[in-house]
Amino acid sequence: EAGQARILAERQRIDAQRSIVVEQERNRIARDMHDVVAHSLAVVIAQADGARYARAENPEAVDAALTTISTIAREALGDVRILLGQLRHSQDEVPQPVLADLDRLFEQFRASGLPVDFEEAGTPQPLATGAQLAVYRIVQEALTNALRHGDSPGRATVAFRWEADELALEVTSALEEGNVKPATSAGHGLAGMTERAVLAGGTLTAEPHDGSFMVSATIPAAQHEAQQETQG
Amino acid sequence: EAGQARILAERQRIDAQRSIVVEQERNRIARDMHDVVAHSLAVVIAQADGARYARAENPEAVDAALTTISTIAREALGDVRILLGQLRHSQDEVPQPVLADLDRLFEQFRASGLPVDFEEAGTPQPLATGAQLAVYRIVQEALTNALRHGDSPGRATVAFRWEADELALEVTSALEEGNVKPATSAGHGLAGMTERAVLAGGTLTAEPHDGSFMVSATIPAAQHEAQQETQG
Amino acid sequence: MTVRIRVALVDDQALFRAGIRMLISSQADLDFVGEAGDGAEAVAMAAETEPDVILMDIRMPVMDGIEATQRILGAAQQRAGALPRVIVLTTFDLDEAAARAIRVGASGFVLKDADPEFLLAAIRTVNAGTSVIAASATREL
Ligand SMILES: Nc1ncnc2c1ncn2[C@@H]1O[C@H](COP(=O)(O)OP(=O)(O)OP(=O)(O)O)[C@@H](O)[C@H]1O
Ligand SMILES: Nc1ncnc2c1ncn2[C@@H]1O[C@H](COP(=O)(O)OP(=O)(O)OP(=O)(O)O)[C@@H](O)[C@H]1O
Ligand SMILES: [K+]
Ligand SMILES: [Mg+2]
Ligand SMILES: [Mg+2]
Ligand SMILES: [Mg+2]
Repeated sequence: EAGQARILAERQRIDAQRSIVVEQERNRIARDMHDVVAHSLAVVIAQADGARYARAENPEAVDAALTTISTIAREALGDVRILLGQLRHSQDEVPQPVLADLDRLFEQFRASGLPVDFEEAGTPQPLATGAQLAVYRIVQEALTNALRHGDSPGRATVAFRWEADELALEVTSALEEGNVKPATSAGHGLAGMTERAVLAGGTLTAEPHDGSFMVSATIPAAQHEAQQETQG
Repeated sequence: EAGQARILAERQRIDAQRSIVVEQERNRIARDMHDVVAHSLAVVIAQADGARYARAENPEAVDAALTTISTIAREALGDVRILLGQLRHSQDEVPQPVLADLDRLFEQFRASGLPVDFEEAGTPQPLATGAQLAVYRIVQEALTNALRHGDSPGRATVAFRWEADELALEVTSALEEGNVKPATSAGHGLAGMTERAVLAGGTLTAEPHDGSFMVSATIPAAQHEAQQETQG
Repeated sequence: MTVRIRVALVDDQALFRAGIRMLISSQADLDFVGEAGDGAEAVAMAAETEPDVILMDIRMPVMDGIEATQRILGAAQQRAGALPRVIVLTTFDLDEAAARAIRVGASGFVLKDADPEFLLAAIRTVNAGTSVIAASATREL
């Protein structure tokens, strides 16, 4: 009976996790699609209407608008194709990122103009695959936010501190000058990071701190989980 | 032990089922998104490029093209809004195009520079709403492909042949001169058309044929489906 | 029409701004007086050009349109100058974001793909009076 209850609880936990991941993934695609398609269509509409109204006074504007329209529409068609590819290829088939993929992630951000420093202290512990995915996504979103909302050109530090039974991670980035207290409620990113940390059995906070923005999370190590299971 | 094994098996079955449902749902949204957006953007591009070249000779055509562009882009944005709403919330039912909407579709293509002939033979049978949607989307994508990849200025023929228990439809368009054997693997369009036909219980082929590109599909009539259900 | 309405536009897409600028400039009774690419730029632009009506995007980098609206109206109040009317432009976020915009003092909101005549009418309407333009009006048109 106790065994069954444990299996059921475990199953519910996995189900909850999966449906949140699916939901987040759909929201992400919806956001990307929105950004690509809605923005492009809004530009197309504004340019077409604008050129039509301006035509009498400024016939030359028409040519430029028509060129802009077909360029934007072509780019959007290309972007949509990429997004649809992502929608179609099931996430399950795609290997999920693990800790070893972080280096490549840092390189991507550096190439996008955000210098990233990585610091590591303590003795690395094994992390479950789900926990590794959580770490990867949290770091990814924190750096994305640093790039989008932080000082530019800024600098971000990713610090791992390995404890006996968990990984404590911090992502720190410079705030924009003058913007000492950014609002932190607008988007989906912070909520998603927090959910990931909690689902992995850990914690997360994200807030401005001494002129920096700091995301701090703890993620339990595999050993810790195994111990819990033995106890249960 | 046997009980545990049963629970595990049941859990795996539910997991498998869920991932199939999620997968199908994403494919559906991907197909709809592709058909709405790719079609609209293709028309926008054709109109913008066409108007730019025609401008010197026929300045009045520009006004019509600009109006068409903003109308098409507005409709697409409206459709995208609905689709993204479905991605975000579970699907609310929205009116989907039916056979009666084909005339308007043909008009749009004619206005974008693709003359479309429509031929119909036999006695029309009732088609289920899902089947009508499949027919509409298949014709839409086939004509979009004809506009984008076919001869220009080309000509396309949409032919419906009503049989006792199904609709046989063909969309034929001229190949670009010299391009007798176009590659047919690049995009999402043919895959989506085929899926739609198969999901409606029918078949679809798409290939070059005697200097033309031909999409042929069969879609079962409602009566036929009803009979099958009675038998089953 | 002797007094022309001074209109400014805030949106992070330059090509969108260019389209709307053409539309506004084509109208005899409207003057296009300024534009900005994010909320922070908008605050500076509004202080400098003091437009009658500001068309304001919501989602922008650096500072979003809600906060910019709040700051612009606050600054105008402090100067004891005329309060600009703010019309929020949205693509999708009719419900939540638009409601927040109204709460901080925007005069209304209009979908980015609204008919141009509707947008022009909205500018004239908010400039003339106190009426707030609702989303339902946008939908009905
Ligand atoms: N590194 C950072 N520096 C400054 N401000 C930040 C940083 N990270 C987050 N913020 C603030 O917190 C807000 C919420 O972040 P969140 O990631 O939830 O949303 P977002 O990035 O705006 O949108 P998205 O849903 O695309 O992630 C941001 O809009 C920003 O104001
Ligand atoms: N009517 C046609 N005339 C000539 N070639 C065609 C025609 N229809 C399809 N093709 C060829 O088949 C290919 C695949 O078509 P498909 O619709 O799958 O993709 P696509 O149109 O390239 O991209 P999209 O994903 O936007 O539809 C095309 O790239 C083209 O080479
Ligand atoms: K003017
Ligand atoms: Mg974010
Ligand atoms: Mg295609
Ligand atoms: Mg924006």
